[in-house]
Amino acid sequence: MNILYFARIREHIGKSSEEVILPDQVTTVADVIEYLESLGNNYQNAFAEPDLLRAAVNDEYVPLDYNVSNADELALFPPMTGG
Amino acid sequence: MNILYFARIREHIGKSSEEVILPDQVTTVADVIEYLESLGNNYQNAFAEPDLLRAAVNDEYVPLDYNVSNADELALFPPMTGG
Amino acid sequence: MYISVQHEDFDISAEIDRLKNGRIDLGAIATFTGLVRDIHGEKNIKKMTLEHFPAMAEKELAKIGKKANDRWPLQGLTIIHRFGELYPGDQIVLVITTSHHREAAFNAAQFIMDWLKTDAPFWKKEETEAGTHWVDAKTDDDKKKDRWG
Amino acid sequence: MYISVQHEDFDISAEIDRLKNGRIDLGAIATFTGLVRDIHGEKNIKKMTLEHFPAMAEKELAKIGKKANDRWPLQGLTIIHRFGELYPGDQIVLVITTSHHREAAFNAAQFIMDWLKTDAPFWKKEETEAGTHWVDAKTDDDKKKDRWG
Repeated sequence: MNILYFARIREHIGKSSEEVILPDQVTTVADVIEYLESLGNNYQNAFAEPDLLRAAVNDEYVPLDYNVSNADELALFPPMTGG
Repeated sequence: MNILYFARIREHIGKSSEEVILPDQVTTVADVIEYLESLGNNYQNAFAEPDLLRAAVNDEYVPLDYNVSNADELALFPPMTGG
Repeated sequence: MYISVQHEDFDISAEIDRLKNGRIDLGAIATFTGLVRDIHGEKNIKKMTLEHFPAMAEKELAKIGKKANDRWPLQGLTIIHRFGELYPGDQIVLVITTSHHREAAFNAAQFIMDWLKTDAPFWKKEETEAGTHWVDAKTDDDKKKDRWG
Repeated sequence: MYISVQHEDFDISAEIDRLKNGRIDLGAIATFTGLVRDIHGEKNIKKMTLEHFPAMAEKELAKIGKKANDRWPLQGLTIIHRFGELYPGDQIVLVITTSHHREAAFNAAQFIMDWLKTDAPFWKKEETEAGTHWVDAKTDDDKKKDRWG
């Protein structure tokens, strides 16, 4: 799965995108986040505040319980501050 | 008293201003209008719809029961359509 | 507060620049422009003539601006109202408000427009193929003004 | 509907002209411009960097524009959002709405701004004397959006 990171989350993780092979038990965005947290402190810091986490799958905003597969592109970012 | 007319009222009366000597019994704007109506049909037509009549004395909007004297400048006009 | 009653057209960017005057502490700028439309009801407008009360017009615009200024935390405002002969597509009126807060800027601009409709001493006359007529004041406009309390 | 996500600055009069496109049937034009302020809280802003999600940004602005268009009788609308490094006094965002009715133009512009604050995929980072920090989303902005139902 291709994953994009933006803003504070990108900075914590230290990259703006990466390719990740999802383990079989991962079915939702929340599962992906939990899996990423197992990869290191930088991910744990990035996702430390679940309230400040937003996601998009294939360029559409989705809730964290949205189902994903390796074929999807996931984006993770904090609440937007546009306008 | 100097009286100014605007818009539809100016057109009915046929002039944009005139000097009028008020009779003694005239004390309010409404009295002035009543007096003017005695001067001819053009005035009666101008003031035929009291709901569509507004006044200013010395460049301030006033209600029709406002007191006036010969020293004041009165303006009479229909409801505004600015903006 | 910049108030102008003029026949000349105005340029919105130039008026915003005048209001900003190089300041960098402005967060939000709202503008409203009223234009002469080519059709009113079902009649084609050929010309719109705006008559005004010269001695009162700028003063009344300033009063309306002051009311808005007293009510919202504005950093500046502009009201320009044209008079004379205008044609479809022409600009009639411009309101610009600026504030730290977008809501204040929006509300103040809308408030000023609502007041201009009923309290600015201007009268619109339309020329159509069927002749000329004075535009009637809308009771709806009184209601819009009155909602501000 | 004209949507643009760009680094370049914009000129409000030129954007209004683009939207008008010579039409003479427009009655009311509302605009809103958001600017970088020199102070946020008590800190002096030296620079504001706007990060964005390129693949989604224009699409999300268009969705917000469509929501406004579905809700009010608009004759046209423009949304321009800048990204990249900006400085105090710089323009960030422009919304233009046009309608026969001033209320529709005002409400649609305000609605679009409220939605942009929470749904446009942009993130603001401020650089002050004390260092750089990401601007926090305001829960207040969610409420402003939610009031539109």
